[in-house]
Amino acid sequence: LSGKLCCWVEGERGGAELLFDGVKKHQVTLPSQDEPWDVRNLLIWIRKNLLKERPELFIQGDSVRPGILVLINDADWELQGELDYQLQDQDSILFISTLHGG
Amino acid sequence: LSGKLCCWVEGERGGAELLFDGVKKHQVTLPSQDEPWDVRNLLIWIRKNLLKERPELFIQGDSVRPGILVLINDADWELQGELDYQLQDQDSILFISTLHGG
Amino acid sequence: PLPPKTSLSREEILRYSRQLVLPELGVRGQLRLAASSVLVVGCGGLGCPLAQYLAAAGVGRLGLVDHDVVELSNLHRQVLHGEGRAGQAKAHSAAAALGRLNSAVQCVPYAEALTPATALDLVRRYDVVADCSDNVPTRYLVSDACVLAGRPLVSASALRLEGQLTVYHYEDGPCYRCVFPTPPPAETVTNCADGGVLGVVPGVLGCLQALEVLKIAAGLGPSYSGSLLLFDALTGQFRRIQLRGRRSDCVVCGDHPTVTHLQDYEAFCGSSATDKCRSLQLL
Amino acid sequence: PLPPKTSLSREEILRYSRQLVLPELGVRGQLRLAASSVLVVGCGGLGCPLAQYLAAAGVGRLGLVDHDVVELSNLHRQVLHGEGRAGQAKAHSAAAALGRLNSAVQCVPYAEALTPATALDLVRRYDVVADCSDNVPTRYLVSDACVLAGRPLVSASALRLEGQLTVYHYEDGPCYRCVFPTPPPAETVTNCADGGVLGVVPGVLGCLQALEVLKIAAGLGPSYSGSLLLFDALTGQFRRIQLRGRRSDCVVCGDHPTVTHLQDYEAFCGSSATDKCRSLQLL
Ligand SMILES: [Zn+2]
Ligand SMILES: [Zn+2]
Repeated sequence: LSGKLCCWVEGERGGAELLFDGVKKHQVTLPSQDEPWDVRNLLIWIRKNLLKERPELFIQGDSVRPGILVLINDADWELQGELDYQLQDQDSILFISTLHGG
Repeated sequence: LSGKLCCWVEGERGGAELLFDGVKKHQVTLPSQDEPWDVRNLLIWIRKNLLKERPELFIQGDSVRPGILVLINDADWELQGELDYQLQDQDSILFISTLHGG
Repeated sequence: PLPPKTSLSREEILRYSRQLVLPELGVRGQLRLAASSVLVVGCGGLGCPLAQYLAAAGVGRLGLVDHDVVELSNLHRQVLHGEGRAGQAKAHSAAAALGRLNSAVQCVPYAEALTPATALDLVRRYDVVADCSDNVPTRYLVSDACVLAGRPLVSASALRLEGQLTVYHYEDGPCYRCVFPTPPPAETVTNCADGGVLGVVPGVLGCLQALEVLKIAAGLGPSYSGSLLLFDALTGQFRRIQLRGRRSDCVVCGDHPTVTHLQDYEAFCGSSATDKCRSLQLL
Repeated sequence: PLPPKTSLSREEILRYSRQLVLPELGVRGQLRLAASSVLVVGCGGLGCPLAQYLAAAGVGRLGLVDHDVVELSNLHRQVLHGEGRAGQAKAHSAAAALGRLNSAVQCVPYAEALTPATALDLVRRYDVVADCSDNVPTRYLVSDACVLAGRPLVSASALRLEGQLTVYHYEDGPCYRCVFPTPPPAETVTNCADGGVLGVVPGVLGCLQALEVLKIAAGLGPSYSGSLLLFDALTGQFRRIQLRGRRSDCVVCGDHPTVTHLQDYEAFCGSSATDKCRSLQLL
């Protein structure tokens, strides 16, 4: 059994923030559970607890939809195991939607 | 008697850096001394150990010359006691020369 | 200051549609921009991009102050002036270029130096002031005039590969003298002619300065009152540092000011506001 | 690419004197700029300030690609075009404005869309590419063409009050596909027409993009290869984040590429590169 975890879930302004009920930075307390918390579990938790509407703009399958970058402590999640990354206390998870306008 | 202290002394590129022998960020170990290290002492130490030439471009009297901002851990030293601020281990001291060009 | 504006024409709605749709600005913000006036002190490397984006955004009136004429060596950074303008007053050259971009903006050129005799009167005629000047006496003059006239001042500077940006005298924030009570020794000041500057560095800073002006004029409030943005173009790093607040003992914006009229800033600083031959030093 | 340049004329020395004096650039850097060519994909909100500062700095040749014509609603951010240019091709309008600023720069307007049939040939004729486009298919097209032609790509974007900047395919850095292997669902993409944009936001980003191009062209190297700069204009905050490196399994720049020719990017992305009526979504 793994203890409670505190994390920061952040969507940048104008993008994922809007999906997270208009709040830019959420302090999130994840409950104890049998297996360690990884990003895969966190996305399920976010879908259930933070996404107020239109989850398809954020989630696709068990991952984030294409075009959203995931940053764990300001570095690309691809450097850190993506869905399998095990969350540490006080980790910051930032979701950035790519802009295409010019 | 106060123990050894490690500090970061930084001059921003193009400005104070040039006076500090062209190195942007110096890790500085201050020796033990009877009284606590404050910024007043640090400036004397910098004058003796870092300023290779033309100290008058940096020091005026016992303080920095007008036009140089002193930042202690990225905040204006005026908020922290200026010359009387007592240095803590791992403090960062940044010297910024104001630009006037347009 | 201009009279308030209460509605947008069909053409204005079309022209500004891409920013009207922003909830942070909207029609209310656009009406505020159209009723606002900005004094641009210096039509050089900072003033050119700043005035360009203020005019494009639909600010009502722009005052353009510069005593200098366009030279070929300006054009690597002073992008409003073309080769064909060489020898013309920068204030007039800038006004002509801005008129081509947005004829609805009133551009008022002042082809003269800002002086202690004229500054206060001029500053009082505008809502926000942008310091795009290139010398220390003018920076003290502009700041004191803004304090005495009660106007916010958005200040930027650039040299070599670096830039700085801050906002003075906005609400309870510090003025230039709060942060720099004593002018630097004249021999420690480097200008762009001597130290050089990569043209796009004032480009970046002038755009950021325009953004702060637009946010103040539209009622959104600035981001850099009481803090200073540092930009290092070689590394691409931005750094924000916390400045002191307003000083209650400031000689001009403090509780008991002793500077109640504009002074002789060239004497105060020991250097000239218009002379191009200032001495070169390390910093 | 242009032939190497070995010396500066007296006029060039005068004109660029303020940047020649920078030890980081110097005569050597200026000669490199003069011998370099840059392809600007899109002459809109990003392309205007970018091309302006590249021309001012003395880049030898600028290719200007845009299939669109100037409209009144562009002018709040597309500052190279004046009111008098409405209805003209943006590529031609930009070339005319840049010619007034620096007649020594060769401006080559391409008043057409970049297509899979033309892109590779065009990219090969330039040393550095700046992606100033406004849609997803073009961003994949430009990136693939840069990888196949072996050119570095400086990419910026802006929407509402936000901007992003990065450098792709520079030395061992990632390409666009390394970071975004799959295009976003078309219904999640917002364009400037629908989402709006404050004009000075692409101004800031276009200047920063020009700086990265200039550093690459002058041999100083970019600051944002493998990292992404985020800008929030409302708070004035800049934030730099670390991107992944080049992916060895990338379909275009990886060790065993499967994309060896340009494709149909509109089909790949499920959206049009030129249609202005894309659907509006939250993100
Ligand atoms: Zn004050
Ligand atoms: Zn790749």
